[in-house]
Amino acid sequence: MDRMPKWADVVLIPLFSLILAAALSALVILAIGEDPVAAVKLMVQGALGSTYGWGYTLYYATNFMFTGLAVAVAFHARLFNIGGEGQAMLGGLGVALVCLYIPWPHWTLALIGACTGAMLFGAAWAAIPAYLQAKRGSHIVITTIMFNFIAAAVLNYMLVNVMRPQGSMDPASARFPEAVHLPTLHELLLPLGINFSKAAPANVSLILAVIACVVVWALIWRTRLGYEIRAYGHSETGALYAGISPVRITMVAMLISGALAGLMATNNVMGEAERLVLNSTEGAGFIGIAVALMGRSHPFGVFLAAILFGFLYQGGAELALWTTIPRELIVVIQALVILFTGALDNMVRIPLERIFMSISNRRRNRGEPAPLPERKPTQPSE
Amino acid sequence: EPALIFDLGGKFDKSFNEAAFNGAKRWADETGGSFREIELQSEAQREQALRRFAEAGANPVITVGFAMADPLSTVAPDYPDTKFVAIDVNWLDVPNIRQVSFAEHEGSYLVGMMAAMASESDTIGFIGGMDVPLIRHFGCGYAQGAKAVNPDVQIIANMTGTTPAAWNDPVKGSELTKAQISQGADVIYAAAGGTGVGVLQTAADEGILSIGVDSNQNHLHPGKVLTSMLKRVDVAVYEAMEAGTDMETGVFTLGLAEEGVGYALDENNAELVSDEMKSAVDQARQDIIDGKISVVSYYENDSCPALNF
Amino acid sequence: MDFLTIIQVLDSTIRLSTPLLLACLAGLFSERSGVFDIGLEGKMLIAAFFSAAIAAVTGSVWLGLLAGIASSMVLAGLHGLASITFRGNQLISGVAINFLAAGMTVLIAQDWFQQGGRTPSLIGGGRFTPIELPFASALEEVPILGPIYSELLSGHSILVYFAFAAVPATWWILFRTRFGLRLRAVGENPAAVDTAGVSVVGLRYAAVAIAGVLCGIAGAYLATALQAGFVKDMTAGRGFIALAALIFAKWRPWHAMGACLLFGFLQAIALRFQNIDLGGVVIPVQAMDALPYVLTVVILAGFVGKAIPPRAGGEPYVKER
Amino acid sequence: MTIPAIELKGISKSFGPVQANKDISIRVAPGTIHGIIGENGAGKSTLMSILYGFYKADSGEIWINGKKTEIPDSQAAIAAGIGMVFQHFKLVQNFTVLENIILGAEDGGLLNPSLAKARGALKDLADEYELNVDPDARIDAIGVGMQQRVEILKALYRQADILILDEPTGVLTPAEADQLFRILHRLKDEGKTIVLITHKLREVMEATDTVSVMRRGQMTATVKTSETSPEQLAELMVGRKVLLRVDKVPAQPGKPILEIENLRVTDNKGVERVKGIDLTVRAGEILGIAGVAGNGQSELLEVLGGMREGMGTVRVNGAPLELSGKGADGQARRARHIAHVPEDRQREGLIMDFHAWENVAFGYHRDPAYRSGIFMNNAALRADTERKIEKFDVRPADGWLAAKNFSGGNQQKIVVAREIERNPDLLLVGQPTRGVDIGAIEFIHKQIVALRDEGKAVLLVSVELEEIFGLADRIAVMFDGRIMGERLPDQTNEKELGLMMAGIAGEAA
Ligand SMILES: Nc1ncnc2c1ncn2[C@@H]1O[C@H](COP(=O)(O)OP(=O)(O)OP(=O)(O)O)[C@@H](O)[C@H]1O
Ligand SMILES: Nc1ncnc2c1ncn2[C@@H]1O[C@H](COP(=O)(O)OP(=O)(O)OP(=O)(O)O)[C@@H](O)[C@H]1O
Ligand SMILES: [Mg+2]
Ligand SMILES: [Mg+2]
Repeated sequence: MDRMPKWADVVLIPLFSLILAAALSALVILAIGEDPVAAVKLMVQGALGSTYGWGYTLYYATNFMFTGLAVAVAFHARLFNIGGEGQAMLGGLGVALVCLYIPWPHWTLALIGACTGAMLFGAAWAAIPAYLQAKRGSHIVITTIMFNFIAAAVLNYMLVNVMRPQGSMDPASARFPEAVHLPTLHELLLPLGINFSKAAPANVSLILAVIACVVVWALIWRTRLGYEIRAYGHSETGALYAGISPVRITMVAMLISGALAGLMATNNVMGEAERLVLNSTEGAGFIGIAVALMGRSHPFGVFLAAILFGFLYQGGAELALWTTIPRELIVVIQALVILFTGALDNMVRIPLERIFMSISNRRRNRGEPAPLPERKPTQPSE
Repeated sequence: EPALIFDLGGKFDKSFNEAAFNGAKRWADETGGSFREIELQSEAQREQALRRFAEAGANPVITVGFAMADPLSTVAPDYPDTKFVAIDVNWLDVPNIRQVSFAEHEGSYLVGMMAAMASESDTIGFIGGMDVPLIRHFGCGYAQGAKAVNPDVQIIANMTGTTPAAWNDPVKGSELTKAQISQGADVIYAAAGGTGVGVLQTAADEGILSIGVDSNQNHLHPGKVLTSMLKRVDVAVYEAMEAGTDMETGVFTLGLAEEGVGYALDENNAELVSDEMKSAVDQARQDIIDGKISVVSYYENDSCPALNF
Repeated sequence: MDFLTIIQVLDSTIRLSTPLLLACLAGLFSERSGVFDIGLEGKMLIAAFFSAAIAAVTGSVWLGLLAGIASSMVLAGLHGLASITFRGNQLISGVAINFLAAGMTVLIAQDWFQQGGRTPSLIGGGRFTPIELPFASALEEVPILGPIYSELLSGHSILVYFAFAAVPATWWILFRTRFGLRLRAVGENPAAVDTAGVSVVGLRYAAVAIAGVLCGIAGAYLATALQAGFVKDMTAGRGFIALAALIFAKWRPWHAMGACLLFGFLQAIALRFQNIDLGGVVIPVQAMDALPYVLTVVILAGFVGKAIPPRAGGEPYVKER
Repeated sequence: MTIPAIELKGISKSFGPVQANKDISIRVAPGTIHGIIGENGAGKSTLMSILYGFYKADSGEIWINGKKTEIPDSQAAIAAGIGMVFQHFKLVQNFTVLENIILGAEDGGLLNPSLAKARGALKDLADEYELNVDPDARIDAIGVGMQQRVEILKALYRQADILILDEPTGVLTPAEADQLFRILHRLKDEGKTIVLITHKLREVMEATDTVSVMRRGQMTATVKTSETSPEQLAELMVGRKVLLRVDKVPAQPGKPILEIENLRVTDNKGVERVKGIDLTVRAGEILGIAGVAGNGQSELLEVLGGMREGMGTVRVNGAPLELSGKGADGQARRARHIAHVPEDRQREGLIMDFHAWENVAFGYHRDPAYRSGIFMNNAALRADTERKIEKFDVRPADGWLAAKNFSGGNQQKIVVAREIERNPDLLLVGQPTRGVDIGAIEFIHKQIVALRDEGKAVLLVSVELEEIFGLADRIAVMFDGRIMGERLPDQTNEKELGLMMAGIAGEAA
């Protein structure tokens, strides 16, 4: 019973929304006395014009994929996990402990260990809010916000008082040993004859993130657990009827969510910084909320939205490098993108629907058969 | 063409990034030269900015803040023909880096003395931004200076928080100031970036003295700011730009002797600084330079003899 | 802890609670009408900036206040457009508004004042000054009650008194007026309001606009009463704490005041007591810093039951049978 | 002819590609009760919503009392003297009755004067029409019957002359329904005009003066009630002959399948809702539980279905059933071959946003048949769905449609198909035909009887006495958490059961 072909919904609407956001951004750039065309060129060139740019874009995108997936999984169980930031911080702690205190012979093993550490710590940080929600009804939005603050304090304590090498000024852990350094895309692609930029931080975690997208997709739409998570998310009374335990689903969904957020640390801590620094998450947990919402909680949507935000981050960096445009401009552009693609999408959808309606009406009036309604193999919620 | 990389705080942090910017601007104004700059937005951009500027032929590439040490140690060797400047760093072993660090504890020692002398309640305060070793380093020198003047002086030390938001929370700075005032403090030293704006403001409102940091902040509330602990990042940047590609590399520590740190005296605080105060502080300055007084650095064994954190 | 310290901590509590309270009441109006609002932070921030900027330029804090309110209402209108008119996702809209405010304030400030995203410091008539309640200094000497009156109750800016007066006013509006009845109804069951011949859209816009006004005042309070100017990101997460307080208070005005006072109190305590030395064991400053948040969780887990939001909250109103 | 109270001329309305109303014209004489019947999705509710200004017609005119009237919104409808009681009540759950009544019809900016005035008016209305309600009760604390009175009072308080009721008896007990019709007649005698949408032909025959039949968005006939018969109406509605009585052979009860001893259930608020009951259901029989809603039947079903904890002894096939703790959830029940058609299909039985095929597995999603390795075997599930859709004649026959896009009757068919096709030993059924059109009712009843005839036990809970009489082989009446007594359908009558349901007669079985 769709009013509009599915492809228009999936392709045209985001596209027009993005164009609107871009147009407004251009106005902002004009207003501060810069040239929007040059700025866009710089951003596109800088973020997508070279393997170097791609390397950074994908690096940021990897972070956002993990945190976006984390938020998305919880969303399917109708849980609003604002705690991705804290869970990712703790994931970083897990990775750092694993990398620093276990002598790994090879990065592959270290990566497995780091993943385990990251997921355990991230999940543990989600477990308490989850438990309180499930058992005591404490609102998960508040508890996860609080746990972000608490995570920052824990991390600060660990770095300043425990893990900082003696006499170092930097509130950061020691550098991880050489053996646990993750291969970058450069090293991964060289054997394939592709000369990817050496300097960019995108690394094997990207593959991990893509795998995570696929796994989350399979989990949500192909497994019984995913079925139960979605059912619970849509109707709590329904879940009760079907014998799906609300406590169990709340816990499991949040643990998965926390583990995914924690996994981000393989990218920024292990892959890029190769040590744990204070501000390692840099708000990626919050960007994850926007990414999940824009991606409509579907892993593929999350994937695309993450790349879009990666592009904005890297394009923005290039803009900051070569112009005097303040870095806050990028924040404004991000805001406009979120606003138009996420919240004001009906502003595009409604007129577009009308256009499609009148086309199909005209066709009907000429006696042609209307196109068959599209079938949707998977329908993301939200 | 030189390039300047600001740390995450942004170039207008009213603190050391801004000082670096001022130094660069002075150089540009005086020589008519131009420089590239970037305000970092994320950790990953550190290395990126270094490489991009180096590849674009910028020389020297000047970085501000200890957090650049780690990326510099990996990037600098890749560009042996480019010279880098690392401000607030002194422990790297790379030939083409000029490492400039400041003896903040020495400068803080002097303002600590002034605080103790100006205090009538024998209670003085210290308000740091995010709780990191560097800020403890400031506080530690401050406490030693105060104790040197008056062994009985009470030092109330507070940190604003544990997240980067602690650098930009003037409201919390105000409340901390009020709390310290109510505990008797009548001179407060703020080493807290944007949060310090709130500290200085509230101190002025409540009629007590404050001490600024990094740049000369005396003018913010004339007659209300006792002095400012100067950290001449601007000079370091200026000199690096001036030297250009001929710049000497190696480790440079700028202390009192090098005039890298000091205290500010201008028309805004002339009336607050008595002759007695001035002579005592100048004497101590000389003694530190001569090695007669040794100010313990917090970094030496991650603790402070005069203050508990 | 001696009596004066208690007074001072409570005094600090009042100052720290005020922005939370205003934002919390803003959220209360909005969410009671069924429009979730995680953009409190952004609205406060933009109001903080414009109030400071206009106060700095004109020298009048009242003009500043108006400008702050107006700017906050513009963002509120945007939220309304997205979540009421275009039935978009209210959470996304709120997130976007927070980003927008964070970016725009600094961008405009830099373009306008060239002081690195700050406004010039406010002087003289550019700030709200403390109000001495009558006889405050005369009563100071009276034991117990004297300090409570002259230190704790007196000497705040007018916006503080406004904020606390807004609590009974909010209660009265919500529970004693026609507007309040309709507002609560539209947050619970918009179809009931619609079929009763009242405009759902109009009510929700009204609620969102009130939220804009209150956030505007909260922002102006931060920049022109507590501080003397705008510094980037100066709201420092207070919008989120206000949101937490709102849920904590289960969307009720008096409870909102209690929750905000509690959060303010916990922050005041944490600011006042750092590095507590408990007989040799020094509690690290980080622990004190995290204390308000830990206590919030403990209180939530221990004493506050399930918080049930307004039933139609977060859902755009689409007519159905 | 007198000027019609309502005249609709050429009303058309479409929702996207669906044309809900096609060129509909109708006249309703003043001071009459006018019935509108039609299958699920025929467009009845849409038409009335247009009249009430809730939807806007694409084309057509509305004339009220001989005057052409624009009704762009509900405000205009109210001003024109129209009141509507929606199928799904439009009440604010956590408001009091009084607050709901004045909402939108307040007298001034302040509440208290309005409330005081409404309190007075309410008393007058209550006296006049026997519409007693507690003005200070909260809506979520009163039963549906009472809620409906509030809706009627809302309309009367706004001085409606035209009252539209959309399926008003769907959730009422017979006694409540009787009272409703008494009230409607009184209103009619006062000169008010009433439009009544219903699926129950008996009500049409008893209460209305004229009846219009809708089919697929069109008005197919309008006849005088006195000149028609239920059979004719049914045929007009569905387009074929419909069996209005359930056709079944006498039961052949076998061994006991479900044995309940001294079952007690306490609800979330700590109130005891089931106060020690004993029941037995045998293989090959349908035990019907009659009773006014809210007397513990729901809780009984929920305990048996694993949705709620209880105390006492329950055996199924001779083995005891866990009543609390881990083994007492819906999964465990299904493992014991207990199937459950819940009372509320939309909140419990289905996930409204899931595709039909996903709903076909709901509750059985852990079944090995739907599994392949660690994944769900969606292909098998979809094949299974196609079979069920065909066998149960679910319309539209599209497994990809979301449950919410099916009409109530077809939603119910999906649930019934899912539960019956498991071939359970015991089937629990709650309100199987609530709000379902007669075509679908006929079908669902047939399926339940067929299951019985295969020798399965069925426990049926319904507030429709007609349904109980039609289906049950044995009737137990529940009142206030207790069984008032058991009867055989051919040895009792509605009157006796009605008294037992009111707790007046009968002895413990
Ligand atoms: N809000 C809506 N959006 C889309 N389509 C709708 C909507 N409301 C009704 N329809 C369409 O209008 C048609 C008529 O629906 P309507 O609710 O009027 O039927 P009805 O006769 O009242 O059915 P029932 O007996 O089940 O109440 C339906 O087939 C449906 O497709
Ligand atoms: N959102 C929608 N979009 C399109 N069609 C819809 C929508 N909702 C319902 N329908 C259609 O409306 C018709 C009637 O559905 P409706 O919800 O009125 O069922 P119902 O019989 O009223 O159920 P009940 O009587 O139990 O409430 C169905 O044919 C269904 O396909
Ligand atoms: Mg219906
Ligand atoms: Mg209907």
